[in-house]
Amino acid sequence: MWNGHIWGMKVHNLGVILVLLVIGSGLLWLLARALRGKEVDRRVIFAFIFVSVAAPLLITMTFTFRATPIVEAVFDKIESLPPGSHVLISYDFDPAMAPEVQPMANVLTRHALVRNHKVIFMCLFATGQGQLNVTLRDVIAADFPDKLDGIDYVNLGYKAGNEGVLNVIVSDFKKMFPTDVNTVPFDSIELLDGIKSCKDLDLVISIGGGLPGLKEWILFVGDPGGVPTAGGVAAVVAPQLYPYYPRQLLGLLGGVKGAAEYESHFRERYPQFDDMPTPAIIMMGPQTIAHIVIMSFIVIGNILYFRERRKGRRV
Amino acid sequence: MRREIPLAITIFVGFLLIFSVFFPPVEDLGENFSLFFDIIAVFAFFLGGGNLVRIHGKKLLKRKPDWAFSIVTLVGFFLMLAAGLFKIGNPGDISSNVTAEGSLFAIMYDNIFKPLGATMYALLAFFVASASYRAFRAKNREATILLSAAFVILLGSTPLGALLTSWMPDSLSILEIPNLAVWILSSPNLAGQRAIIIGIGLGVVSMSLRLILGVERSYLGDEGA
Amino acid sequence: MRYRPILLFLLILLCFTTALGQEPTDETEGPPDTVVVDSSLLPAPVTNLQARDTEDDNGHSVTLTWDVSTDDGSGRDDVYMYMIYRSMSPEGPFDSVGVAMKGATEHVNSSSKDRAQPDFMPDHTDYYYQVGAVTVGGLITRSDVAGPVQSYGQFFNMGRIPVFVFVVVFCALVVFFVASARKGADLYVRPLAGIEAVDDAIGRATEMGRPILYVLGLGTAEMVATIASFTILGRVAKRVAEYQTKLIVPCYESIVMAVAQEVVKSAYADAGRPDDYDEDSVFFVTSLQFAYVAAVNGIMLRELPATNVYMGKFFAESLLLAETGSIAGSIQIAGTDEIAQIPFFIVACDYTLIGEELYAASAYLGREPILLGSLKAQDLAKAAVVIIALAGLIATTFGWPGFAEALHVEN
Amino acid sequence: MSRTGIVVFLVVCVLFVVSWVVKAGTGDPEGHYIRDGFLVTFAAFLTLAIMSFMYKDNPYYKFAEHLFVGVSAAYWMCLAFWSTLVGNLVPRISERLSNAFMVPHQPGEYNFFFYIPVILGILLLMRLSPKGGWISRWPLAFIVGTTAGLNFVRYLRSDFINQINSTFLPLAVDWQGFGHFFSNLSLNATGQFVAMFGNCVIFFGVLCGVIYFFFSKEHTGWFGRASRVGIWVLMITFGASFGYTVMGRISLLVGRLTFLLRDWLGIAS
Repeated sequence: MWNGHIWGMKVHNLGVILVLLVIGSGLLWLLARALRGKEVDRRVIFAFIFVSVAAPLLITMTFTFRATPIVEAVFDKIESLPPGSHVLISYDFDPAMAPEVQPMANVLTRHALVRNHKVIFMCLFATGQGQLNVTLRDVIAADFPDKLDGIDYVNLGYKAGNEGVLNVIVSDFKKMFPTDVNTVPFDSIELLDGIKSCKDLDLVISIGGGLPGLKEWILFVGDPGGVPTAGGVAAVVAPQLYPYYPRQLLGLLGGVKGAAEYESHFRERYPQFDDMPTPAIIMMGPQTIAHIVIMSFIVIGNILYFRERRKGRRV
Repeated sequence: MRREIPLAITIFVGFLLIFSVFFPPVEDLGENFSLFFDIIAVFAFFLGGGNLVRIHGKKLLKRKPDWAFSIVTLVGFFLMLAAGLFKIGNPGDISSNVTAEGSLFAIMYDNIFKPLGATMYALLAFFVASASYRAFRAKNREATILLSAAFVILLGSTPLGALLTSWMPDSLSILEIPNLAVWILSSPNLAGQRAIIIGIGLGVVSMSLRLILGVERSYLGDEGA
Repeated sequence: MRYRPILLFLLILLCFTTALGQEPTDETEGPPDTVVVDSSLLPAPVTNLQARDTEDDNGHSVTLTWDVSTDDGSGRDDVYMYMIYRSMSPEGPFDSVGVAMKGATEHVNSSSKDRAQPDFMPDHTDYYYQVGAVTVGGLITRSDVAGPVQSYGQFFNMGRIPVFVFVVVFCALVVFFVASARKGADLYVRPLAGIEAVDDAIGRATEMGRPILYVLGLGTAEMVATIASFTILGRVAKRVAEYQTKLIVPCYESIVMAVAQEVVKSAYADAGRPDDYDEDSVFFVTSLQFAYVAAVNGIMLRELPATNVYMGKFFAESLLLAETGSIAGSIQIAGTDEIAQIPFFIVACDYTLIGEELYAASAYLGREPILLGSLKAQDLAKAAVVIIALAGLIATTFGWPGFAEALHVEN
Repeated sequence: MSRTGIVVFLVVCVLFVVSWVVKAGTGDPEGHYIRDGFLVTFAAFLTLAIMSFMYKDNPYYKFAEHLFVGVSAAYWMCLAFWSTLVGNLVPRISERLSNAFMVPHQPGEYNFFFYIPVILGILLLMRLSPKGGWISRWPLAFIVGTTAGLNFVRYLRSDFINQINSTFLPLAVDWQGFGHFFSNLSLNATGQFVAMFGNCVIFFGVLCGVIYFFFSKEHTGWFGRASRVGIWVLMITFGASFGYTVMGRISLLVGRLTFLLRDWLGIAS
């Protein structure tokens, strides 16, 4: 990033101030219009959102995060399992959801591998395979070049059938996955020795946000098989999963905020990963600005509404 | 006969699967039938694909409005189909993964599919904003409750929320906005979710029973009951 | 106390000799150095090993229980897992059939039920089990042999009795109410604003001369929400046929498309206008969420439907559809059982059926005694929820855990 | 096409070519730099084409939309073919076919059952013939019957019984005097009042919410009041979900803009 000095002031800060100034004055202008009872065109709102998300990306703004208990529960579970435990991570999302949940998948994989767990990857979304390759490339190939396919991790790939797949693997893995994604037969994969069904796993993590997702993992695997289940989901479905916590669901990463908390926590505990990519933490900058803009819009909308109602009463 | 046989199939299979839950000798039926589904669904793809080609072919031949764009659809469809079925450009042999890197299929996935899907999804950010502006208005008590809950949660997910109420003493920490947001998510939100889940659970059970008993026949094309 | 492990080892060796007969050393598998290793490093074996048939299953499975090794969690604390061995005779040879984690006291050894599979385990056949405690250093001490034990299937899964009771009670309720409805008892059903709005909306479309867009959502044909939506589609199509308005039904799934075609076709026939049915009005778009949305959004802005009806399973696309619909100036009626999407429909649409209301709509429209009877049974089950919850509340508050346990459902 | 339409089209074409050339020029000279330059440019073009929908419907959006529909429809067909037909069906019904597709054959004594879905699948295709359409309802009946049977018990068990079970929360707490009770209004376990209040809200919230969903009783009197409280609880739920979701939606836009600004234009870090 360009980071020079102008009039003794750091351009970085000047940029921040400039952005805030533009957005702030724009909102004031809208407020003034609202007080005069003028509605705003939809495209103006769109423009505001565009600016408030794009600007913080150009001028990086970051905040630090403290892990909430529900996120910490996942971290502590991975931390407390003895090395060599079998952890299954299922990629139940597509590229469209990726910006929100891929950081979770990456940091969870990194955590599981640094603890020397054996990681089993699979996907319930056909398009999850592409996302899985991202993790294999960005996390395993980049930071754990000594980890071997088939010994330290295995990629079982995608099977169609949504919860039908879960219904089968809860009692028999091989039936659904006769081979891994590279057509290595199930029985000759060293890592899967002694793994017959999901019941033999020490932890199941589903990363997703659609259907099938974490909820299906709980209903079809966690609950009937008694397997500890955790997950990371898009913010939109997170409130839906609270009913399962903590009885049926061990812990949960909800949206980018959950991911950012996990990244912060992980980096604190493992300083050797201090310079690892933290997409979720970076993403929280635009979040903050955009949230404020949206809240302002709610306020402005209501001012307009009350003005109109008063006018209506007077007539 | 045209009506009775499908109904008989539904009734028979439905009861069989209910029993399979309680009687271990037939407990595997559920998983096997799930496998069957996928296989049937693959055959259905022919129906869908055929319909798509027919609709767009017709549009093209009759020169209906926007017919030129139907060419785009058809070319995209057949190109992707060929790339996938024949594994064009796939570095491996026939047993390799269809989405293997380097194949035409993967290239089209990464450069057409991915940007289009992700952008379409990203439009939601704009629509969330326009919906909050347009529809979050305190018209009545219900709307006001909805609006306030949303507002507190929004505030709670920004550092602003913490800033606004940081002056609160520790003993009143529940009233700090981030905590209040968590409380709303974990208490009243939980209650609402649970009420809906219980209702939906019962609704599904009841609808399933209606299907198994052959009263609900809309899926067979019978209107109404 | 340094001699205790050695004594223990001798004791174990004694056990092995008794259990395994003539050649104890030959039976001990694993790395050969375990035999000649410093005996003081061997872990204590598990004790009290018992094997029995696994309950509530279809056989081919044996459950083992034991008390953990004294070197697991206490003592030297170097046991990190247990190996499970199985044999068809008490003398062996024993094969490894699974592992259990440190601290575990139970293992279910379930094998294939399929004769053609290599790990097939026949029922009603004697088996013998051993559990080996494994240290971090790879040393194994095996326990006494447990057995003989036979696996066999049960006819009924006792762990699911609470569910079974619910199933029976619920079925009985439905049958009872259906019978009483048939006898002519009047069953009240609360009006649903969303459903009542449908008729007005169709009238509006006719007046404006604009089409009606019906979206069945992303569900597959067997999903309850989609099935409920078919019923509502039937009703809408019938009205549309009567008013001679245009209907557009873009489908997300092939089977859903096939069914929707049948539904609309027979609705036109019922309305007495089979010839007006346009087979291109129900068509397949694509089975990818956002491609589907892109296409439907395009249809909305090009055809400008007077009314959009969204009924079925919806995911992230709910708001994309509903906001685009509002740009196009359409009246919008929605209904879904996908909890995460209800808020968006509530905010952006004119009428919304919340969760269960969508299913009830089909009973409401059908108005047949059996449908209404099932609705009544559903309500009674809800009343039961209220009562059980109150009872459970009292029980938990006064600390009687028995109540919640009675309702607990195993696997 | 109008005059502005042509001008815009020409501008888009020029920008496309410029981007292609620049991207190819800055690409890895060892690799497929011409192809990669084109692909990145094309992806960016599609991204912008979809975004242009925010302004109004236009030919670029139409192009992206139609392309998306065609490509995605085929995508699913291919995946289903390879993963389900070749992956799950072929190994179970034919050794020769398994060898042809190079997938491990899975013999089993119950494999003949796998002809059932094949037959049902073929019956489904009977729709295409004008006379045999009615047979296509059989597989449908099979699918619906199976799901209804599975759902019937599953929902009763997981969504219904287990959810009620989790509602049993102790309303009372260990009484340690008034001072202690109110002293700590915090979210953690020491805040007794908060814990108890939360449990009360959950309990009565669920109760009133369930009452709102009563269909066969008129919502009047105390029943009506409870149902009204129920709808308020539902509104809080919906508001909370909405508010919470905003975060996810913004992230998606961040992801897309990152692509445009960093991967395509190369101006953000």
